[in-house]
Amino acid sequence: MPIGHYLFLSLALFLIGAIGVITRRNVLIVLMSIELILNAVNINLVAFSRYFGDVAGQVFALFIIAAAAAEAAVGLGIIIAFLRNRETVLADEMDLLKW
Amino acid sequence: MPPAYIPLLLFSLLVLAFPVVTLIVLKYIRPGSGGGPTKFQPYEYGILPETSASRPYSTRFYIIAMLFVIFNVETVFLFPWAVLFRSWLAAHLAGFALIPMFVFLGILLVGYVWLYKKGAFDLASLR
Amino acid sequence: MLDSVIFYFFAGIAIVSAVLMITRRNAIHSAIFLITTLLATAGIFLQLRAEFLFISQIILFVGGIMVLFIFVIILVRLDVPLPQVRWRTQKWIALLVTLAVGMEAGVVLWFARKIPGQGLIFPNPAPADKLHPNTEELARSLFGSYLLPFEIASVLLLVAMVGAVVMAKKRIDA
Amino acid sequence: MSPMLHSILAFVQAWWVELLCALLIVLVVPLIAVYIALVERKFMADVQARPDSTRVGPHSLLQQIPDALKLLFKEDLIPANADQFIFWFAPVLSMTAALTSMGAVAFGPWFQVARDINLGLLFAVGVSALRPLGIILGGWASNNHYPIIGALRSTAQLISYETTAGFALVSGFLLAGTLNVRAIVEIQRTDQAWFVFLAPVGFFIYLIASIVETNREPFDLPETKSELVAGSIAEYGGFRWLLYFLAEYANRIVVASVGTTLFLGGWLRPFPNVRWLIWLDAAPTLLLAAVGAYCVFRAGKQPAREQSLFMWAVALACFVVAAIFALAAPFGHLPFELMHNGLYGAFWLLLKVSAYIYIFTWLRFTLPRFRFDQLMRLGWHILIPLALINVVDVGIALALSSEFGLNRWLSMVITTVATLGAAMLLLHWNDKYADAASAGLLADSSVVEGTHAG
Repeated sequence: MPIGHYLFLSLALFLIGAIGVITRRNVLIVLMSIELILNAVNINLVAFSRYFGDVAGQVFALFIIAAAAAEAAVGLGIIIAFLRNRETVLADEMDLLKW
Repeated sequence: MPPAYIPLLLFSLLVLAFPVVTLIVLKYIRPGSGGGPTKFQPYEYGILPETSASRPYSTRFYIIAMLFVIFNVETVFLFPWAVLFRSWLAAHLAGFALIPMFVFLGILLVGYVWLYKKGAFDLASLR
Repeated sequence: MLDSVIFYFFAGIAIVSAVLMITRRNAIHSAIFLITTLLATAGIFLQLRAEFLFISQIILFVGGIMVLFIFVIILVRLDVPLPQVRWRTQKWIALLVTLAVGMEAGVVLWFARKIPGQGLIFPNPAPADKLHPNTEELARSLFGSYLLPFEIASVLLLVAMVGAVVMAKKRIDA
Repeated sequence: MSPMLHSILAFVQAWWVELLCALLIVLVVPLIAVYIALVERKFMADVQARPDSTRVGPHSLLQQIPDALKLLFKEDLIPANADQFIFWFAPVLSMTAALTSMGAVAFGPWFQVARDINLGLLFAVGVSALRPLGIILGGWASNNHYPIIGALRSTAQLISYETTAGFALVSGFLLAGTLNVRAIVEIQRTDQAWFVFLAPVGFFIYLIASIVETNREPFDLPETKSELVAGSIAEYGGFRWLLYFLAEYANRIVVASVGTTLFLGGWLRPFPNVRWLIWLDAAPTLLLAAVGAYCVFRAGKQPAREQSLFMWAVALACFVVAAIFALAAPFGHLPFELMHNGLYGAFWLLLKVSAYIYIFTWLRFTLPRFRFDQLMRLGWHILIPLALINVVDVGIALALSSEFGLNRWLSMVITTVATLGAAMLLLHWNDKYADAASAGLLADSSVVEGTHAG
């Protein structure tokens, strides 16, 4: 099976994630879409690692998962702090840089 | 797919099928039920609930889950280290085996001590 | 043969549940479909012989990050459907732009698949034994060439830990 | 023959042990779970000095069958406000995660679904990580205060101690140097020590974490029947409840098997390298023969004729199985060798797993329940740093014995003493901290309730 199959799958997941980020109002679903995008990137890395026979891609996928964990922790912390002060989770109502 | 995982894949499908099939089959052979709408109210000691269950819960649960995610990443980094440890020792590279992990854990220890002082682990008095 | 069947099985699940994820109105349903996508992706990692990554995807992404998401959804009462009203025009423009970018990347991929020597043609994977004791190989690489990123990852985790606690504990009287 | 059929046949020929094992797990584990529950009831009655049910079958051994049938045919009630899809999905997820993680557990050297996979034990640990999802989704889908509070508490407890268990397992993997189940057990044979003796603190931490992870008393906060009805599964009844129940007992078996494999020598008999203890290899045969002899002895004393016939039948069955065990031993041929190694290994492994689960039950009826904040403090303030220190100390001990030629046992004793000293220090700090915090604690009424408006 040529590597293109994996690349198309990764592209499709990336685009779905991008559409989710752009069109959804609920900030949590936006964050989840970002996780989906990171996941799509991981598929690319692992597929190339398999086809090159080099394990470095998997190491970087592991780092990306760690980064996704950090991102989720901080992002959700921001959402909780925001909710406390503004009582909203809709992206288009988050219109102040500083509150 | 590594070949050793194929039985495992079949096994997980079988395991998934077990509750699903049983639920569906039982739906058709189970005796029917009666009773009015009160029967389907949430069980709260016989008192009808006045509010929806989605009221705000404490954010301390968020702190627990967040710390879990961070520490879990640490665990996952520890597993490959533990697997290679003995082969490093066999090559007499004990310093090389121990020092990177000491640095890794040391950096996180700083965070742990900071959180301890800050009271983040004191999950009972957190607001 | 079997390999491609397994790949298409997992890829189908991943794409369908990803689409469902961004279209659900209830955030918990979205989370469940994201979990399904992540599990299917883990299956694809396994199919690509990245065994350790398969299990870290399950432990970290599904068992860690998604639990955190569901916690927050329940804690901040997002588990009720939200109206999706404003942003009508912006939505269509955004969709159009995204699809254009996607088409572009797809076209590039499609035409590059047959050009030899362009770096995109890998009809067959490398021999399986190159990655064979997967955990050991990954560990050798992680603690060899990528030791510095590994230590920096711990700094990243430290910063995330501190930042998240500061964020969640902050209270401003407005 | 069509090529499709041919390849399927070849596949079955190559993997028949694994497939058979998969089928057996799905069929037998629910039965074992149900009978663990029966043993627990008997044990509880014994501790509380009262008789248990005695009616259905001899010693009410058949009691669980009508109970299970009742649950199967009970009315399937979904509350009106519940989320139908997730209410359906959550117990299935719990059950699937629990049973799938059993695939990596080796019941003896031959009986394992995932034989010689690179991940080995880590597969069982990883798939168990899906457990909190099943609980929290089930609690949320019920749309009721009690299940949601129960689910939040339960998940918080599970995830806190999952990290602890992970660190404790790392200390075992350090000693083994591999994740593969068979290799782990073999190393415990060649090293001439179960890892529980080399990393006692690690095993102790894993034991505590595994009790917490299976929601047993004294850590059964998610259920707390007097406060939260039945925790996250209060709205579940009938077969869905049965699924949660089976998942919980399957989890118990999984954590016990993982602990046994990594720390208690897996399927090795006690002292596998001591020559004069070789008669222990015959223990399963002797044990079965002894049970048979006892049945023959009791058969004459039964009041009714059916009862004595039943005893004769049990004795006969015991003798036949013992004869199979005994006859399998001397032959070196493959089917006999498989049966011999497999059955003997399975015997010792299951004996150890049963002992492990028995400890769970024992603690359940002897210790009072922890409070939620006590549980969290034990995990985050004491066990997690202690587990990390333990990992570092085990690493140092291994390095000491390989680099400086120190005796392995001496270095282990030194580092274990160091770990215990660290534990004392942590406890001391925590006591001081708790004293300082207790004044504020008592003023806060939300502590015990478990919820507080953010």
